[in-house]
Amino acid sequence: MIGVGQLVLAALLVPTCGAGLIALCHRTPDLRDAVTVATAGLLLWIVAALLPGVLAGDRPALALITVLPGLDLALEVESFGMLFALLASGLWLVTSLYSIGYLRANHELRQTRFHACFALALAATTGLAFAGNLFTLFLFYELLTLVTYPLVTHHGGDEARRAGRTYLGLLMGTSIMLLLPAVVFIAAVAGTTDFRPGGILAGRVDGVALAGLLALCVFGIGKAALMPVHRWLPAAMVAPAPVSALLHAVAVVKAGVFSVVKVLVFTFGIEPLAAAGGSDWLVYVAGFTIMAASLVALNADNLKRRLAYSTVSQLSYVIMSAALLAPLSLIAAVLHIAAHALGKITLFFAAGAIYTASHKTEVSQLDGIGRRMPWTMGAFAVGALSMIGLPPAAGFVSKWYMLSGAMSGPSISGTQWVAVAVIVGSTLLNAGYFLPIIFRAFFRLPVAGDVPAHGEAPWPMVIALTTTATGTILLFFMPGVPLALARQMLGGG
Amino acid sequence: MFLAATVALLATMALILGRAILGPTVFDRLQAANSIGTCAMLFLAVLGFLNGRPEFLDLAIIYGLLNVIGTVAVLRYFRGGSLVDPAGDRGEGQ
Amino acid sequence: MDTWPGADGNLAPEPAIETLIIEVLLALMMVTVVALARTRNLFGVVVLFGVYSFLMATVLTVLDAVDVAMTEAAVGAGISTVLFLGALLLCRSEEARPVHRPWLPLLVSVAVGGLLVYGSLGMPVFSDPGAPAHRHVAQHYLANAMDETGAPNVVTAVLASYRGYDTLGETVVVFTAGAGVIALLRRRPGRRKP
Amino acid sequence: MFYAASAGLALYAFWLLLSGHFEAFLLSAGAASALAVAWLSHRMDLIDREGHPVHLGPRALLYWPWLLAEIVRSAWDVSRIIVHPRLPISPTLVRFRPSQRTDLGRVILANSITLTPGTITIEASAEEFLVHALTEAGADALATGDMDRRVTGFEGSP
Amino acid sequence: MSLAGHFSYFATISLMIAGLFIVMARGNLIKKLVGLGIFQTSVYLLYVAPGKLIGGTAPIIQEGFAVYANPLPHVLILTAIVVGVATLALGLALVVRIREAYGSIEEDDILAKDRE
Amino acid sequence: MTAFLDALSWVFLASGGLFCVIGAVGLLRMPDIYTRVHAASVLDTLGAGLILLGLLLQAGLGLVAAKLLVIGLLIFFASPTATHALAKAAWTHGLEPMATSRRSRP
Amino acid sequence: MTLVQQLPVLVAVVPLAAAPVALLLRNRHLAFLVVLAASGFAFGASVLLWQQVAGSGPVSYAIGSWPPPWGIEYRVDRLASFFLVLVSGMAALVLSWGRASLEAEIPAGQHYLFYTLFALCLTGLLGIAVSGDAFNIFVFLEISSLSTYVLIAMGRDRRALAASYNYLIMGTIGATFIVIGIGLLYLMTGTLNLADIAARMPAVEGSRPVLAALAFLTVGLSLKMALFPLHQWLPNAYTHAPSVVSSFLAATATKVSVYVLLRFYFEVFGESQVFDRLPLEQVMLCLALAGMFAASAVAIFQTDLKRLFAYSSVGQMGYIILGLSFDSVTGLTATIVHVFNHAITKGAIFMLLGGVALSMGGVTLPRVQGLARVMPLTAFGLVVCGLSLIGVPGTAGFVSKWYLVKAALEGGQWWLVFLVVGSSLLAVIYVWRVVEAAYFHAPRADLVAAVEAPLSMLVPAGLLVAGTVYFGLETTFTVGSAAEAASVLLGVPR
Amino acid sequence: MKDDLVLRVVGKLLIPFILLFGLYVLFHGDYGPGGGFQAGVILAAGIIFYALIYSVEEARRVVPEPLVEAMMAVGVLLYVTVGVAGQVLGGNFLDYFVLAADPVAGQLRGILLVECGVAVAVTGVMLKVFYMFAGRGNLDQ
Ligand code: NA
Ligand code: NA
Repeated sequence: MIGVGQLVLAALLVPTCGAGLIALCHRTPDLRDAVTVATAGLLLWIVAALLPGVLAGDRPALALITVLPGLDLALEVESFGMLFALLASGLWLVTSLYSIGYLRANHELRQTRFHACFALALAATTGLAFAGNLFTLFLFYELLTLVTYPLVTHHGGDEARRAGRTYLGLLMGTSIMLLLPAVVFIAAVAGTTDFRPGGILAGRVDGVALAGLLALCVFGIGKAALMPVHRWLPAAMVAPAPVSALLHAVAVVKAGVFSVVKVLVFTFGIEPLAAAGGSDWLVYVAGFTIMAASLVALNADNLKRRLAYSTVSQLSYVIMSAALLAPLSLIAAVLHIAAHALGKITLFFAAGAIYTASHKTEVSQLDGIGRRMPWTMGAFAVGALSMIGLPPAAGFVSKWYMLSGAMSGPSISGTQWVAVAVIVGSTLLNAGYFLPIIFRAFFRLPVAGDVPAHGEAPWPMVIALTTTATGTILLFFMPGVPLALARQMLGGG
Repeated sequence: MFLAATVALLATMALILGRAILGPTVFDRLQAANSIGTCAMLFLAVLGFLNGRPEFLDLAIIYGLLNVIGTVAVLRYFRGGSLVDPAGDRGEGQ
Repeated sequence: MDTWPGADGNLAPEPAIETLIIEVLLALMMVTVVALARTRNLFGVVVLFGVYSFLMATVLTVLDAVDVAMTEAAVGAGISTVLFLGALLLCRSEEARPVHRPWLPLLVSVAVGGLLVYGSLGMPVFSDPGAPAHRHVAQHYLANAMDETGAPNVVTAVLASYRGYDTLGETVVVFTAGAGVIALLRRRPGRRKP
Repeated sequence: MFYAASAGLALYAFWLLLSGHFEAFLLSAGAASALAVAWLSHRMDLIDREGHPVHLGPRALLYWPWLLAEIVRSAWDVSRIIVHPRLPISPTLVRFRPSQRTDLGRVILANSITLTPGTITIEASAEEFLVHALTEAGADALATGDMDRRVTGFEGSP
Repeated sequence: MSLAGHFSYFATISLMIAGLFIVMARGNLIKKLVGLGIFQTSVYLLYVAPGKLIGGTAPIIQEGFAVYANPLPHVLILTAIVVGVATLALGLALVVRIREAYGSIEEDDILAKDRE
Repeated sequence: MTAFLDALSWVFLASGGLFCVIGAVGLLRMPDIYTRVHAASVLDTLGAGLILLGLLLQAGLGLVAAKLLVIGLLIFFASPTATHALAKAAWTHGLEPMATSRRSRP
Repeated sequence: MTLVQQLPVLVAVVPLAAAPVALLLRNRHLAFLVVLAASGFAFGASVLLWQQVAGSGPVSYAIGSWPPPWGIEYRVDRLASFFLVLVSGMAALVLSWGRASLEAEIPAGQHYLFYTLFALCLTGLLGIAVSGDAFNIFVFLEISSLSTYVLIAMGRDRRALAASYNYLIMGTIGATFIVIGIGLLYLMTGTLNLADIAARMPAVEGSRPVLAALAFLTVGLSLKMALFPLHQWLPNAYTHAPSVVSSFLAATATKVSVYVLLRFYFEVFGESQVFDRLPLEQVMLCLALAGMFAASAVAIFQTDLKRLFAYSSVGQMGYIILGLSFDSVTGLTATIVHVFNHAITKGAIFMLLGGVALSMGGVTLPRVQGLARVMPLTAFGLVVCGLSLIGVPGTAGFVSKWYLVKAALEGGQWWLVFLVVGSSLLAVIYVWRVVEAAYFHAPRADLVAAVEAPLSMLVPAGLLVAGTVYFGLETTFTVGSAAEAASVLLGVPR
Repeated sequence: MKDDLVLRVVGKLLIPFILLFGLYVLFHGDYGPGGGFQAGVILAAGIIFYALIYSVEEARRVVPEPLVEAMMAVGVLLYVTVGVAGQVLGGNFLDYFVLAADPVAGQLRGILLVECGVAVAVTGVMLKVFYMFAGRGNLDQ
């Protein structure tokens, strides 16, 4: 029988080997695509197989190598990582379906490289989700940056390469300049980088040093796109839609916020941090990011750009509520990761479908498109609702927890009031930049004769986006599993 | 008693060095070098007596040999080019 | 040789003369070097370099380093001259007029000199028999080399036996130069860049 | 063969002259060295009447003292010129045809001229000698051909 | 610690400065090697001079002498001389090759040609 | 006898040194390469010869005397050869002597 | 005397003897075999010595049976055996790798000379590592230097000649400085045996000549190790030398100078004299940082890859010296480990570049575009080594940098962590330029048909690349030896 | 300068003595200044003198290049052999004590052999270097 430890390892190896297989099958596209889907399915199965145990309180762990004393490559599956892995692997299956349709419909070049890198990105994400310590997390974090670079620059050409350099430069630059020293400091101070409930820095670092260290981590994790290290995200929008969908709704950006929350909870520890007030500043920074990014999104005409800035602001929701450190707001953070993932991937899928079907990229071009692509725009509407935080979409649940968290506690501090104000204000802004799209799509007439008639995008894409839209709604009604995992994270800690 | 010769030879070397520096042609320098070699050889011989160690005479012989070999070598290799040092302005050759 | 030199006062009658000779010769060498630096005809330079070597060898003789003097004469005035000439035959024999103001080299070389001056100010006075260099290993060689190796020339004894391995290394250095020059100058048919 | 043998002997004599250590090893090393050098010199074609002029031996005793006297006299003359405030020189080039029958003889003449201060041989060949004299007097002395005749006598038969 | 007592050091140092200066300041490759040679030979004095004992004699053991110069620096410097001439031979061989390849032995010309 | 030899050798050494200096002065004073060579040969012959003679008197018969003889012979053979080679090279390189007159003997 | 007892001297003498034999043979195949065998022997001997030293402590060997300090002593301790293994191992690998590359770069008639000089270079480096005598170190340093000059000049381009000449001048100045330093030491202590000098050091500690000696040795060795700003000779030399030579030099030559510096600093002068009397800590820190940043920054703008990585070497030397400047066991460990790790990484890189040069006719960035397409294994190897240069965990480069920052933190210089990672960022940039050219460009039209280097080159290079990863994960040998050696050097019991 | 009468004849006279002097310096290194290296240089200088006077070609005929190249190697190998002989005979590398029954005699033997090795190598190298430079130029034209 396969032990749980091997299962964890398999979660890493399956997409890695899948990437190899995909590369080997580059001459037979059908087989290659089949391998892609099979790998995704297998990964999901493996991750799902881990779920019951984790829900039951198991913490499957696997020590790989001790690089140096105090620095090991180790994997450990805890509830938060479980949730993230589940999310990523589940959505990968959907996305692989979608991207097969997208790539074929758009006659993209280098499809093999695309799928292989995609699989590798998933391997990195899974590794990041299951990282047993900060050091391992850092490794997979960097790996994720590297393997997604070819995806971002998929189109080739100077513009893509320039964007790719921004992507790589900002992500690697921040992680090396800031996160790596933080890892070093933490390892030096604590003698280990293990993720432990309650953190490892308690009693070792406090005051300004703690806040500073947190700043190193938070800004070092550039994937969380906190301003001012967010610029890579809009730049990366040169990537094909499936890339934006999976990576910039799920894998990469969520890896960022996942890492931030993970570090907050398991390295710094909520209680020491709260006691030192070390994360108050983060609430303000995240709040500012939410508002500023929303304002930019409001003014963006390019659909993907608008989505990108929306992502920037949504990520900061996660960070802001995590930084509040209240139990409810942490649950909100975890839930929002899931909710936003489902919602945003739907939106990106929709954007890709629109592009595939009509080659439209700007919001102003979308008049009446809902009539031609009802499924797509229906799903888009669901995603948008989730972003705004309206029922019956998952975003409502997380925002609800968010507000509750912000207003929880014996007395509401000024910081908390600011958070509340940001959530309320930004919700209005969210509505301000999403609702007009839906309005245009469904209630405006298309400008006559500007585009040849078109229907929906190819069926795999439509299936994919309806699936995620359904997921968004399902999560509203059945937030059980994520909620349980989030509670477990806190309960254990 | 060897002092006189020693001093005289040192003075000789100093004077010849003047020619070696003034040039102006390579041949002047070479002649000066050759003479300095001879002086050095004599000097070594005298020095041997001054110190009571005649081992120096072997050295003097070597000096003599190298002196002639060196001179012949320079002449053998000297090819065209400018005879007079370009920095010098006392050229009378050419 | 159980008494240490200097202790029994076996000094030649005119110790001041030796110092004087050394100083005059060194002064001549300094003059030669200055002339050499200013000479731009390279044949002249080579000739002056030969003069310099002869003077150096003479100084070394006065300093009682007869083996070194012999070698320096043979190498400096003999082989080096031939080598320089061999190279000059194949090159231009004249140095271009320097165009740069050599402040940095001047600064560096003076700094190096300054460092040495700094160092030498703490060194034992010239010809001090009590200096560490004269004791210990050197003293051992002078006292025992003759008995242990049978060679009256202590330099040879040390060179070929006590420190024979250095001399092997030295031979290998020469060999390296030989092999290197072959590698560099062996004619190769038709492979040269213009 | 005669010349080779005598060259070997001369070399060995040279060795003994230099060595001053008469131990078995050094004596035999000297012999071996002399032999080796003689052999190498033979290979180099150095050992013949020219390179190893033993046949001149006795007559050298006559020629050399005369040459020495010549040298001393002209050195004295040249020295006086050098220290003379006005430096009374009158450089002169002399060409003449040497009367020697062998190269060795001509070389002896050339070197004798050069060795004598005040005159230097610039070119020496069977046909013509070119001599630079410091003074006209020196040139005149040379022109008398005294040295030329003595060298020819010294040189003996070819 | 008299100045005269250190004259040999100072003279040595002057030679060294001059040698080093020629190496660094001169652009002619052969002249540089000459400078290098002077620089190296000046070191010989640095070693040998302190080994000298006034009134002493060369370190060849002989009846009637008791004061000998220090033989060890001589040994070391013999090696150094050999190293020096080996370096010179290689340096000159390089210069010859450079002259053939570049047509010049002036540093400036060579740099200019490399920049082409 | 030794006193006489000592005195004689001193005379030789001193006068040899004097001729060396004279030769050097000549080397400096003379106007062109050919005339300078003449001055140098004073040094090579009389200067060197006298000094070697003075030393020879000091050395007595033996190894040292033999070596002094070798040195003397070396100078005797090598010095004119080198001088001749030098003068000839200067001549072939076209260095004109400042000759006042030329003459030739048949 | 058993053979094993003779190993300390044989490890250097066997390659030494191989050189004249190779010259006598005048046949490139035989010469290759002889020199390869000698290198192999040296490697075997080094490993045996390493084991022996690790097991039963330092070995002393009196050459000529003259007891030190009268005679020359060979001394093998942890540090020496570590370097022996590194140098001889690299030599054997580079040699077996280099045959094919040599065929392309050096005319066949020169090959036996190449092997002769290579053996000499190896002899010099090994001799330095085992020698316990100050002047003997200089002699062997010169053997290696002189042979190196020629090896560099054997490059195809005429610029190899100019580079070699420059190196000759600067190297000789450096060597002369070293001689001056050794001479001053001798004048003050009367001995040349390192241990003996050390024993006599207390009597003259802090005196002016000793301090001057320290300065001269430092400058001389810095020249030889190409410490910024005395590195000018290195980029051209590495760029224009034949690939085999670049690989070997990059892996060994400058490293051995570091070794000598360590020996002198910690065994002869003593830590307190070096770091307490003089502000060498600060000087080295500044030079190290300047090198790390300036050289890496210059590397970014290079288009010739050999040159790029040569500048990178100068930058990496900064890390090596940085570790030294901490004057702590951890810092020294970092220095020694980085010497080793950087050696194998750079060795691998230059080997891979040699393969590229062979297949694609050059290693400029425009030329290697699309490298991953035509030479995927080579490109991958380059990426792995690049990661090691950056110091990415899982590669050897990480381990040494980790110890560096650890040493910085131990010394309370936490801000250095930022500088170390900051300079790594520069490494990221120049490595990335290579990766971008290799992976994200199409190959030039005329080079599409290029193929991987022959197996004889891929395997040794691959071994080193694997080593780069292996020593990033398994650190017992490197860190173990280095930490042991470092604590011995500093006199700290472990 | 082949055509120069004086040089040709005086060279004939001098060269054998130069060579012998070289060997003298080699064998008397124990007693006075000199030794293998100096001997090697003088021997080489003698032959170079020969080459300068007659011609490099002539010198190459007398002392052929392959021989010279072999001398370079043989000299070093001779040295190494003496060293290894010490090891084979039960001592350390370059241990001369074991080369003869009497340690001092062994030392003298070792020193002599080693000096010979040096002399051979140095002569070889100096000549080879000279040949290489001369071969590059056109000294004989
Ligand atoms: Na000797
Ligand atoms: Na005359």
